[in-house]
Amino acid sequence: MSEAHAHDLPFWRKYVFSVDHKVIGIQYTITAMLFLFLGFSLVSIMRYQLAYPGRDIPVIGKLLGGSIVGQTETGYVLTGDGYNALGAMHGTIMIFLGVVPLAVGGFGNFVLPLQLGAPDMAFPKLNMASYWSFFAGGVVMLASFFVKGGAANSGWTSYPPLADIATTGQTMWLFGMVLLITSSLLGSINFIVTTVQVRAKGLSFFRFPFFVWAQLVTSFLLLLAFPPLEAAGVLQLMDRLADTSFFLPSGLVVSGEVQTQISGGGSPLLWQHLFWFLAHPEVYVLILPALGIVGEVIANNTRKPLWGYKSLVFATIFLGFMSFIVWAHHMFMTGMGQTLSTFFQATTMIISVPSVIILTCMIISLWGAAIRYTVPMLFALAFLPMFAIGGLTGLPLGLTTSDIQLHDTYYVIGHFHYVVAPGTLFALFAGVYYWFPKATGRKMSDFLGKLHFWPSFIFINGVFLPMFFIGMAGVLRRQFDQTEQLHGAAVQGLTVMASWSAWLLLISQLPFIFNFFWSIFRGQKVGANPWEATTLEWFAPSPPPHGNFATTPVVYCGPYEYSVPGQKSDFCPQNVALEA
Amino acid sequence: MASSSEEVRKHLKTYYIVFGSLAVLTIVTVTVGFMHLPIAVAVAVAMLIACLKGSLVASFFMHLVSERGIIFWILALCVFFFLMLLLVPSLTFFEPDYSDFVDGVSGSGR
Amino acid sequence: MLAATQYGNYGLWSPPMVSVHGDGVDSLITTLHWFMFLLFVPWAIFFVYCLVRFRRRAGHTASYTLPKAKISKYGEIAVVIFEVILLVGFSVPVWAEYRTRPPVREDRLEIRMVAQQFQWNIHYAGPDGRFGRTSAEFISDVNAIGLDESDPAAADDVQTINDFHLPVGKDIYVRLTSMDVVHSFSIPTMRVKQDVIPGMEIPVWFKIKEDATSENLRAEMTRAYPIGRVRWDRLRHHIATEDYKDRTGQVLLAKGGSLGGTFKAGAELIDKLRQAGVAEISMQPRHPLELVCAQLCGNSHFTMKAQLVTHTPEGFDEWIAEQSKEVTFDEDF
Amino acid sequence: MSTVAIPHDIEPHPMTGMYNGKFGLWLFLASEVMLFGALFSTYVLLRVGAPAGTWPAHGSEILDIPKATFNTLVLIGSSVTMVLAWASLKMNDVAKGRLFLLITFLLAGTFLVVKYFEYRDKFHHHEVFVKEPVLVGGKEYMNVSGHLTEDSPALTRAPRRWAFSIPEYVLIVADGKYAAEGHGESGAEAGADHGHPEPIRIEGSNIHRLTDYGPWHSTFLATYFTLTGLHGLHIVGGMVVIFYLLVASPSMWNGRREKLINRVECTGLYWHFVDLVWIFLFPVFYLL
Repeated sequence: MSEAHAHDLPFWRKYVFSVDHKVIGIQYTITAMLFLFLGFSLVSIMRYQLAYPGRDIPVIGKLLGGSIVGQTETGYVLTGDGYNALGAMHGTIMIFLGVVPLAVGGFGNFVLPLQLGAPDMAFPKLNMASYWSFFAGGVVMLASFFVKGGAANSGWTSYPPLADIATTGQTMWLFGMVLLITSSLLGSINFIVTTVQVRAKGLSFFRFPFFVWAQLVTSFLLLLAFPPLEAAGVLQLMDRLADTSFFLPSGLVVSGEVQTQISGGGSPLLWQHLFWFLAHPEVYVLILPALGIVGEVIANNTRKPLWGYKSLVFATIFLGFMSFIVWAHHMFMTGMGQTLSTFFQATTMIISVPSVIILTCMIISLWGAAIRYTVPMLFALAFLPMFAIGGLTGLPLGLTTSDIQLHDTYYVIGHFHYVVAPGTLFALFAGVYYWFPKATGRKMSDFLGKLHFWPSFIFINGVFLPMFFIGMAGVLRRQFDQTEQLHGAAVQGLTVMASWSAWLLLISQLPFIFNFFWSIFRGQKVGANPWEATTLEWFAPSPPPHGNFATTPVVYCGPYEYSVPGQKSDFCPQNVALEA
Repeated sequence: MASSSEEVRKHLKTYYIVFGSLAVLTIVTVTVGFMHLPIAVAVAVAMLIACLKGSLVASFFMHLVSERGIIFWILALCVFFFLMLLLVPSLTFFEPDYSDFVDGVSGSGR
Repeated sequence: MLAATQYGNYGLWSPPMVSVHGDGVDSLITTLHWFMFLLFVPWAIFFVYCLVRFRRRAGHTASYTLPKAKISKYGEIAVVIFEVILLVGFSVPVWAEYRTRPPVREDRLEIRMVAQQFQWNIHYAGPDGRFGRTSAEFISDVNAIGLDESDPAAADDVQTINDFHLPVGKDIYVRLTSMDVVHSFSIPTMRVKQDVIPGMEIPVWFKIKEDATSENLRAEMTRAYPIGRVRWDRLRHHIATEDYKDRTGQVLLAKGGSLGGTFKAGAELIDKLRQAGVAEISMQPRHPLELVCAQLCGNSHFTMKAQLVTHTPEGFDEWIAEQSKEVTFDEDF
Repeated sequence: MSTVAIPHDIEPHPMTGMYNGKFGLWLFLASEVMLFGALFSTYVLLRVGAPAGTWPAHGSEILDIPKATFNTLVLIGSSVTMVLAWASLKMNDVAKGRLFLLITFLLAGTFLVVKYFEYRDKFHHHEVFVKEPVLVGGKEYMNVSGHLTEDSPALTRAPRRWAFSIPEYVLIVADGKYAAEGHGESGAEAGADHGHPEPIRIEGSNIHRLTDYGPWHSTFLATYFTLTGLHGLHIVGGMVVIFYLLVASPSMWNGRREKLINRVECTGLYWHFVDLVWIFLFPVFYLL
């Protein structure tokens, strides 16, 4: 109720089991960033095997040991299962424990109620439960590395029957996923109710900042797409723990043994449908909040309204809806007939249209601007071409005919990494730099920010650009050693280049890590609105107290009233009526 | 939404009627179930009765009749996605006709 | 001798292409990439132009309103039209050919392919064109597909492991099944990919271009590699086309020999060749075509490949006849 | 409790006509629709794609319809008592409201007890799949289902598997239920002329597979156990909440009454949904 009351809380209630959306948002942000770093570290080890197959992993090889790294005559080398486990867990950690918790759990929790002028989330306790469910899911996933047989190693897609017969790590993966899904459901219910019911007076739907729209659509995706995966997870758990045969057909022969003790009669394709029913919307769960952040940062730093705000909103809603009916384009190679393949090719082409509209609106917003090259703006601007490359390279994968050659090759890896790594991750960095002053009252160092941006920008392209060529050459993903195959050996040089870029990219994150912690304590102190922004979050004190706003804000105008002619400053806050 | 206690009192009778209808429909569906109708008819009748019962529960017990549109739209979205989830996999399962082999011998046919 | 570029070589862009329908796949991929290039480059130029022209500087302010930009609408419509063309004009017809119009029974060579962790079991019907019965109860180390020897149709059947022989210029129809997990039948050089799903039998069909026999391809892919750029990783599946000797006349790398089985052995050999003053070595792939698995199927997934040998139709018949004369279960593999 | 006053925590929002909790609960139910929807899809796809003879033609071949019909009525009854509990509270009658909540709780308990007996029966019912046909009532079958007599050797489950390790022999009293196609005989007919109380001896060497009617028996039972089990967990969850309301209602009644009424209403919404799921589960598994 009162501020004083909140300050009376013991430490563990205030910062650990907190119900304050800002604390939860920061908890999410920090946990998710740790997971992102872990996910990146995992892939750095994989990249050594890819670049120098079968050779001794220097320095850390000996430390890893266990089920991931085995000792051979050439030294400490990744095992096949270890490689697959790293691959599966890299995907899982990056998506479910890194990007989504950061984009939705972190930024959504911290920024959304502030932008809505709300004192907190609609259900603060559910919000806390959501974070701790996520945390528990993360712990289960991490613990799976230490069980017999190592972590899940059937790919992040966990296709049965392989996943049905995999080691214990897969069971833990499934339990972890159930926890993460629960967390997402709690979070998304909270976001939707907060957005619709707890917004400030005067903040009608078309006065929402674009970020709010992005989070709202994302929440609906999480709410409706995750349950089928939960169902699939339960079914796979039953297969693994109760010997059912949901995904196992009759007459399986595993390692030369006829499986007579299972009933059979299931279908491996069933899993793929249930899985991709989630996993395609999940792509938009990864990208929409990023678009939201980029929209905010661009509007703020171009000092003009976003061009085509309504088109942006409708395109986002349409994108969200369409994302539910394109999923089978991940399954073109399962032997699909003409009708279905045409349907899914068509929906896939249709879904590219709103993406094009969004990108067009963003780039036309630059026209007539007065661009401030702040660090968040650099990341947001870099996002645009990277996202464009990611989007364009989706085209050949969305058409069955070209997909025949490119399906499951590095081209796919390049494509979706361009969307989520230089795409979403750059947007998330923009968000961290942009809202850091709101969370701490201090700005992150500009110099270190630029030192972070430029090498990251160069090396991230160094990692993923070669992948299009590697994929074009036909090299398949999830290959422990691509030189085992003739076409893989031919482009091994590019793989080496990608690996070195990845390691340099890892080093390029050091300025950020230093900057982040240094700026919490030593960063330049700034006021409530250092970016001269218009949206409501900037009119709460920095950092905002429990309950956020000193007086409940009332909204008078749209979200991006920058450089309005005839006004005395170049920005008109939402909670201040425009001068006549 | 019924708010005052008088309005609620008027609803009490509805609740008992709905309860009675649900019980009767349950008996009907069981009886029909034992008549061994052709499978298509049996499915149609059973699903029809189930939908009827379901809408009674949703409309009156869950007061959906007196809610605003927003819930309908969200539920309609769910129903649409559910139908997609039902229809699309069945098409991938059954559309391709591969009965074109030289001889019907196969190690593990479906 | 064939023209050097007829089927292409392994390198930076698409791998060699030897199937008939593959031309359609490749032309779509090429067209798409031109389309992407044409979209991206003007977009990028506009982007960079904006970044420079509309930077914040003294005397420049942002404009609140913007004249209605029709260009975006035109751009979007153009994208849509182009996508429709790609879909209807390129993708759907090729896919129809690839997926829904199997070659007629009489003219095609039918082959059964039974995938298992981590090998391809290939079952040929033999000269009589009829497959013998298979059943799980007969599965053994030497009979991976479980062929019933008592079935008369099985008498001339041929089964091989990871040794895939095909005739050129003939419709090939492969019936795919899997014994354990999901695999994927992928021949990158033929633009063929099809998941192999346990519990289902899925066919895939294609035709190899005339002349694309292993022999011709091997000749076409022969290259001279300057010794300084020879890496074992790159050329581990290649063989030398002539003898390379050191100064004493001892053969370091014999014709038909490879650089060795491991990175270490390869590096040593390359070193010796360099010291012996060999300037370049002429090499060709041992098996120019491969069948690989494109769906993660376990810890040795990457080793699941079959050498693909293409014969002239006559050569193929000879090969089949010879194989079926031997004991039914080929002990070589 | 450190709480900030959240708008529309109790009074409805003018746009949606709902307070936060109710809106949130409806959203939760929407996700539940997708969860059970996916599982229903699974049922339909597995059933339509089932290899011949692996799916019972009619649920009654395996499942116990009288028990389930009774349970359906119990659950419908609990739904009406739930809505009456809310109505009583609305009419300021807290004693009656609590009474109805208590009845709802007890009915839910009844449902679970009946369900327990249904499940238990399945685990005491076996099926033997044989390599060479066996004679049952003069006809040859490739599988025999029924109850093992006490003279049969004790069964053990192989390590980490739910399947039984195959014993020396089994003595089974065939009940004809769900005998899938044998040599020229359809299972449904076999069910009609059961009544062979003589136990049949089947040697271990002839046994291909021996199983009870647990989830591992067939995809039909797998879907049955998964869906009814998940539904049962929802019942348990509902019971926990109702129990909490029963215990806490007097103090909440003395505090903010709307809060209690809202909570009962939300619990009711959830409870009716659980009822609604059962309304579909019942015909799908038992009657088709």
